[in-house]
Amino acid sequence: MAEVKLAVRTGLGREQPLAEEWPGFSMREITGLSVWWLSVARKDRDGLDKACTRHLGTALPPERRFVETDKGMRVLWAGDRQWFVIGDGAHIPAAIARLAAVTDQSDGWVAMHVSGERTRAVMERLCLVDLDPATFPTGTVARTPIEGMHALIASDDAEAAACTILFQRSSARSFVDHFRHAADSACGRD
Amino acid sequence: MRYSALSLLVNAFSGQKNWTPVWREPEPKPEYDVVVVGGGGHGLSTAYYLAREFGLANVAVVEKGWLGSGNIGRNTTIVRSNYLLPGNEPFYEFSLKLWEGLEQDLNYNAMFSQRGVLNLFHNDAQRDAYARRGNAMRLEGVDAELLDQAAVRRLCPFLEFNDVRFPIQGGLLQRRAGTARHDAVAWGYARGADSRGVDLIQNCEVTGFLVEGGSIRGVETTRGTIKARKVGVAVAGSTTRVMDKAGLRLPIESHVLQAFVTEGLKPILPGVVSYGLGHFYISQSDKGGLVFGGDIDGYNSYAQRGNLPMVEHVCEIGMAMMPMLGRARILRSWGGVMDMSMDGSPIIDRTPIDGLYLNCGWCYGGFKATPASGYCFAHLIARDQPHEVATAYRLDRFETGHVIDELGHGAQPNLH
Amino acid sequence: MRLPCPLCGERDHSEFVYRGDANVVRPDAEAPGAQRAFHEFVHLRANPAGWHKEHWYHEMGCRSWIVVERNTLTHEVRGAVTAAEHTLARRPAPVADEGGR
Amino acid sequence: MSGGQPNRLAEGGLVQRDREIAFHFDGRRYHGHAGDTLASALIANGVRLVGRSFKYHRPRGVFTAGSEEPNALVELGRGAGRDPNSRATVTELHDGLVASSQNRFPSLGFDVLAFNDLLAPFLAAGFYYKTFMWPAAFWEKLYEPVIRRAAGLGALSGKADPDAYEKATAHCDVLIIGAGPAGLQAALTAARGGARVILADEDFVPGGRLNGERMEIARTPAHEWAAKAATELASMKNVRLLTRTTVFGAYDGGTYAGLERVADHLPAVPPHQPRQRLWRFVARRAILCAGATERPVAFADNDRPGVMLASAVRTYVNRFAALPGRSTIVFTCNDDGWRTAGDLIAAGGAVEAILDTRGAEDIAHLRDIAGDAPVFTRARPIGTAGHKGLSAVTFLNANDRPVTLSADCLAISGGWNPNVHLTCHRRGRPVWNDRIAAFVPGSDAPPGMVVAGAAAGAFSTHGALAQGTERALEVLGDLGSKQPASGIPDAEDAPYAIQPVWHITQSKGRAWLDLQNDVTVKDVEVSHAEGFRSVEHMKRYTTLGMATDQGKTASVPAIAVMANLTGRSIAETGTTIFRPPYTPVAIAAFAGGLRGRAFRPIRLTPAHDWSKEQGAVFTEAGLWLRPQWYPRRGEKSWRESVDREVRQTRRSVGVNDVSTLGKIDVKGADAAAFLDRLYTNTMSTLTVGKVRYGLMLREDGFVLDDGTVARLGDSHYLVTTTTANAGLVMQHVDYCHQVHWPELDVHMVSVSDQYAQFAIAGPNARKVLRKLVDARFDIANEAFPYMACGEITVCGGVAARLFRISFSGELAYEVAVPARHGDAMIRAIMEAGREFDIVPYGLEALNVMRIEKGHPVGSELNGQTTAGDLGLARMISAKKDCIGKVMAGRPALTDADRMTLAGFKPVAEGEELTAGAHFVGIGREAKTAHDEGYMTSVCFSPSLGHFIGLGFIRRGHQRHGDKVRAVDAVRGRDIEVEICSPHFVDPQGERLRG
Repeated sequence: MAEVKLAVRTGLGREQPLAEEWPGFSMREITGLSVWWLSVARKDRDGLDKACTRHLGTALPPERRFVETDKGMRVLWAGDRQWFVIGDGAHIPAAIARLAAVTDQSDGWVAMHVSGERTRAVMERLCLVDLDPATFPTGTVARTPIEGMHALIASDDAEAAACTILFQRSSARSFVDHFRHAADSACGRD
Repeated sequence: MRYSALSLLVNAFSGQKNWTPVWREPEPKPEYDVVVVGGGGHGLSTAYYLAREFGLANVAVVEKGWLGSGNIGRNTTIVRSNYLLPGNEPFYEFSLKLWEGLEQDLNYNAMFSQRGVLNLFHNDAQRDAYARRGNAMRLEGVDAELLDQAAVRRLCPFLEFNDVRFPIQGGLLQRRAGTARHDAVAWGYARGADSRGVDLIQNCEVTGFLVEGGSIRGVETTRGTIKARKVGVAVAGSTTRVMDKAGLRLPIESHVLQAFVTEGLKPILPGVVSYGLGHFYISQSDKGGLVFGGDIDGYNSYAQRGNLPMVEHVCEIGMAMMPMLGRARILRSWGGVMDMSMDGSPIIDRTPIDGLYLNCGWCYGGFKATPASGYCFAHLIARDQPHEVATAYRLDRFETGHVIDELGHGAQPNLH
Repeated sequence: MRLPCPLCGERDHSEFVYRGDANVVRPDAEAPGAQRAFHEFVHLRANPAGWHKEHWYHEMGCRSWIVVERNTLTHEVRGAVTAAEHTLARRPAPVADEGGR
Repeated sequence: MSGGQPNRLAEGGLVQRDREIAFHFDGRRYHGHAGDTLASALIANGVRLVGRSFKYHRPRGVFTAGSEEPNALVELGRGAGRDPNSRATVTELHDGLVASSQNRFPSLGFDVLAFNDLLAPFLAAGFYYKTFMWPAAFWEKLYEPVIRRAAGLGALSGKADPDAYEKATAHCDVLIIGAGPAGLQAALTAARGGARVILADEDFVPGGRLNGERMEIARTPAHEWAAKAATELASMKNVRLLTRTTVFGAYDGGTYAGLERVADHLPAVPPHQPRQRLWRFVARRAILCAGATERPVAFADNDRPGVMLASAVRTYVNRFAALPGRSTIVFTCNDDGWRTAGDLIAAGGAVEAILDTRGAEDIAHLRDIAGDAPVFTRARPIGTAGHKGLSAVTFLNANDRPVTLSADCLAISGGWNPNVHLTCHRRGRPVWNDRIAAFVPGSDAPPGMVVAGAAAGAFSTHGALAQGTERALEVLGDLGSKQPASGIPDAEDAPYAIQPVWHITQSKGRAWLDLQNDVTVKDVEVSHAEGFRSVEHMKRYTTLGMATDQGKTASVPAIAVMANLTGRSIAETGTTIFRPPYTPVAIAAFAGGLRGRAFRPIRLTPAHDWSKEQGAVFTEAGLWLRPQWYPRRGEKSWRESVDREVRQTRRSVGVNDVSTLGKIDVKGADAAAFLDRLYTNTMSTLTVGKVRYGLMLREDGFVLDDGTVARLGDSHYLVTTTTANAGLVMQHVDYCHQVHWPELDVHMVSVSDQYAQFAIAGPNARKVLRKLVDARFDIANEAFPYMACGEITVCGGVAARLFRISFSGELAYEVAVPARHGDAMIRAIMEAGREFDIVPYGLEALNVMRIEKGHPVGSELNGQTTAGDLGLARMISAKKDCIGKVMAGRPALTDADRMTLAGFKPVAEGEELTAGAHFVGIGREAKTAHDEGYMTSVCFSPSLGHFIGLGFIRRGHQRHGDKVRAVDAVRGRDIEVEICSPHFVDPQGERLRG
């Protein structure tokens, strides 16, 4: 059989990652991320914590928090005894895979980085959660809807209002469209 | 006093001196043949038909607030008989026929106007589901037309056909359906019942039932004990609060349904229009306000008020259907307490307590059912036999499985 | 209306989906009179005008089912626990080892 | 007076005299200034007649200076941007503003419908309930059309709203509603305490009453104090000051709804900006500083243009330097009304007289305010003159003798009503306060809300400033914030002296209560006479308080009149229910940006762009877009395309994008046990590498959904659901696990978006697939039989999954690759299939093939059918319980007479079938009693050359070969059909196993 390499499309169905700018706000698609979903039974929770400390250099983050691992990956709380492990080519060590249900979600979720001093003005047009640094400090994670679509918002730098947002691939274009309208309104367009 | 143009003339020249009270305000008598609990639309129509059709005038209606203070006082006033299932359609068509003669029967203008109800559909599967419903109506001798997009466009040019997420493909039209002035229905029935000797007793809340040997003997109220051989409960959203006192656990959840009216506008909506991929229905009252509503808020509530997300949800659907609505301003929003049953259809039946009858489970459809509900409940109370069009509305149907589930959403009240 | 998701913190109720009374427990299908018990479990409701323990699903958040204690007259909310915790807490017998079938 | 504006005072007011603004009213061009409202500009230009009342079309003039205005309702703008029923009193003047009066024909000056006023004796309250009943048909044909044409005030344009709208959510510690003295002081105090504050006010200039009064705060003019306070607040990081923003609703949990009029004051909406923004304020605490609304007194002909509220007259003078009348009479029953006389005199206006209902001893301390204007005590107006504008007022003096004075403006003060609305939006009730003769907030205001200033009945400026500070300090204490130093600036603290007067009984003519709906004291008397005595009955019977102003100036006087008639106190009579919104809000504002195509998100499969390139015709399937068919050039009907797709798939090979089906990954030691409890059939016996078709019931025993379960590993399953029910099933499985069996070690997550999945079906399916699956995987029938599954690699090492499942009935595989490769995969499949003339087939062709095979889909799984109805009763395992099994055994669900799934074919050659038809016996009357079932799905079968259908009919599975009629009355069809097996093509399923 002739080698037919299968080309890759980003979460937004493009060849190149999306990157758009407004005065005071920028939105950049992050590609090439591996996204693993972990879920653990109550009885294995402590065991998994230990395994993560040993193999990822960090214990599992508590509710509403995320942590960076020693290999540049990020572990984000995502639900009752559930986490996302994301990073460039992140892989899940076998010791962890034995204790938890591990499912590849790299293609199901799209990641986007938003930043700029007008970010909170843009986000307040889209999201119900309070992103003020006092209530949403760096390291916080929130799963909440944006215009009826699932989203996971991680606060990379609360003061600079920089966030990483995970959202679902099939509705990614609608998701980004709403960000464009909100940014047009909050920042105007040059 | 009989109402007519003449009566208006007489009063015009006498400085409105000759109008007499529309109903008396009697003290409750110690005993009646029948006590009807609930002075809303269904309670009042029951009393009216007991007196007019079944010769029982020694009747009292006990109402905890003022007459018509419940859902009849606040609803989107739609009247239709476009139901799918054989358990429902005969009943609602019987109701529509009663509506058609109501003004003359009550000598009270409830402004029932048959300007049509159009249910829109947006894809082939939905078209066929509406065809199934339209054909069920035709089998019951009821008018039903399946319109294609061109016909819908002619009837309602103001609908959005171009910049749409879910294109409008057609609609199911019932021309004989329409709207009515809700308060006037309550007052008309109250006047009709009162003039036939029925005692309408306001500010009289039922606090308990008198039961001896498994049979009803009367009710305890905030204005004393009232004895009766038969008691009919028609209190809609308060059904559980009242029937708890008879020790009955029911397949009912009380939910808040919001409705909205805009500022008065010149005529622009011919009849009632409803959206197909989102619960939204709208019509224009004779005073010019656009009256509309959508889903219940979706959680148990007796608060008679709803929350903001559902206001947004309903208006989003309204704008998707008719973006010309945009600049019409909501003047007032209100919430009623709906007695949502587990299959979305009502209950008109006996109860385990002899002589105690139950009328509830009206979900969204209580207003249109007012005449037939009263007639059938009166029939059941008077003859201890269900009326032929209401035989399916049994209380035990949930245990036997003879559920009447129009939408097929199962035992989940907030999905009906 | 704000619901205190035990995991996510307080959120607008539009993030949740309501199911209903959380006091009803799925009966044992093998026990005698199961059909009557299931009828009561599926259909009959206390439907109180006052405090009510009810199931909500944080569908647009952490996807946990929770049991909220809310007043159906005033819509006041005074607490919530995860449905799993609520169910496990009500189990009479000590909970067998997690792996037990 | 300045040049073109006859009633504009030469100096004073807060308008910007250097910025002149041209505008049009009813076609005439006028000039105003920036800082004017349309109402103040009209007054400055001497325009008094601005509208017509709803029922009698009586002439109406500007009555107030705020959002409580009942009369000055105009249509703004033209075309699709037209805004009916806009209040001139809160419409900010801007360049090129075009306004026209409403509800009059042919013109405002000459309105033929004013004829109704002559018929008034016949049109008393509730007249329409007593007539228009004969003949019945006339109602829709004659009476109602006339009534409807006369009804309503303004008109919608009928065109789509051209403007954009937006929503936003803002969280804060303290939401302060109203930026008058109380609000500004509360905001300053709270902000200095470090709280996160939002201060919202409906006006375009903060200050509230301060901008309309002539007084000082801390020895500076009140409006300057307000401006300075607002500037300080705007500069504070923890404060957000929102003008032109009405907080119109108080909802649960400290959520408040606000409407910001972002661009209504601009000639055009700036690019990318919304016209209006709906705010969701989430506040830990709220301080209501909404002020109060002045009320009139009812007496004969008190509704002429030129009759205004006293506070409004002085607001037009002080704030807008616009003189409502050349000679003004002030009529009051309280001290506050005298301020209007004082301000008029100070501005050089003429005060004809001051009429006070009280005795000389009550007003002695006010005498010098009047200057040389005559003062009449015990004065009671009994009539006015002037058809389209006030010309004279007649009143009884202290000796009960009528006196007539000419005047073109009558400023009335019946006292003040605190704006309690938001305290009652959660069904709270206001309570009557006899001392100030007004309803004040009750104790049941929403939790977390406190009230300060006039809204709480503290009518002096000092009272407002003091309460603003106190409430803010209380709230800071509640929130645990620090208590800042909080001096209260000094301001007037005049006592509120009032002897309330509701209706001058000596006046004989019609005394107006609701100026917009034309409700008089006589109507309330008729309502009482007919038994409509509760305020709720009175409101509905007379329509009092049901107009666009919701009775803000009319309700309390009306309640007082009814109380007097019934002999009960005002407190006992009580108010009607206060409901959101406080002032009307456009429907478009509630919808925000979710309009047009953005009404709901669009879900696209990874191969969407490719399908679009092929010219696919799409349809909505839930939120997904799915290709229905792939038309080719020259094909004239969709049937041509669909028949081709079916024939070519059945003859050679076709590919279909099935990515939209729900996919749930299930892992865990108890996964198998859990699936046994969800599905009717046993899943725990499934071996690794095998797939099984499964049926899921609801707990009430009816079918919820069907799909497949594939076992990919020891404790790893993949569940598929129908596209429509994916969300519902995910919710259901989470419910069953977390609520029923939390002890089970099972973990579910949706992977619907993780994979692109394609069905490759047809005799050549394996040959095409062979070219894609990497060599080391054997996909021959023996190694990979029907209902097999496995993890493989394709196209040189790309991880994928393969399933031997077939919905089309053909030899078929479904291959799933990570979504990033979806687009490339469909192109590779098409390339590999070129030699076999592969066709993409859409939903329509899939539907044809599944009907030919007799597979149920949504139209059969419609929530009203049981496993038995679908002919799948045998799938309910006897050995174990599952969700719904017990209730599936209920008598009605196991009744032999139920409608069951069957196939149908037309008896007559070439006849078409339609879905939605009902089955009725041949020769029997088509009526409900003879209704035996209904057709659910139909198609033309290219394989059989005629129409076929699926449907439910009583005892269908026992009546193959019988003939019945399919009656489709709404389509005018009644044809004979033959009942047959639903499995039309390859009933034994040989192709599947080929």
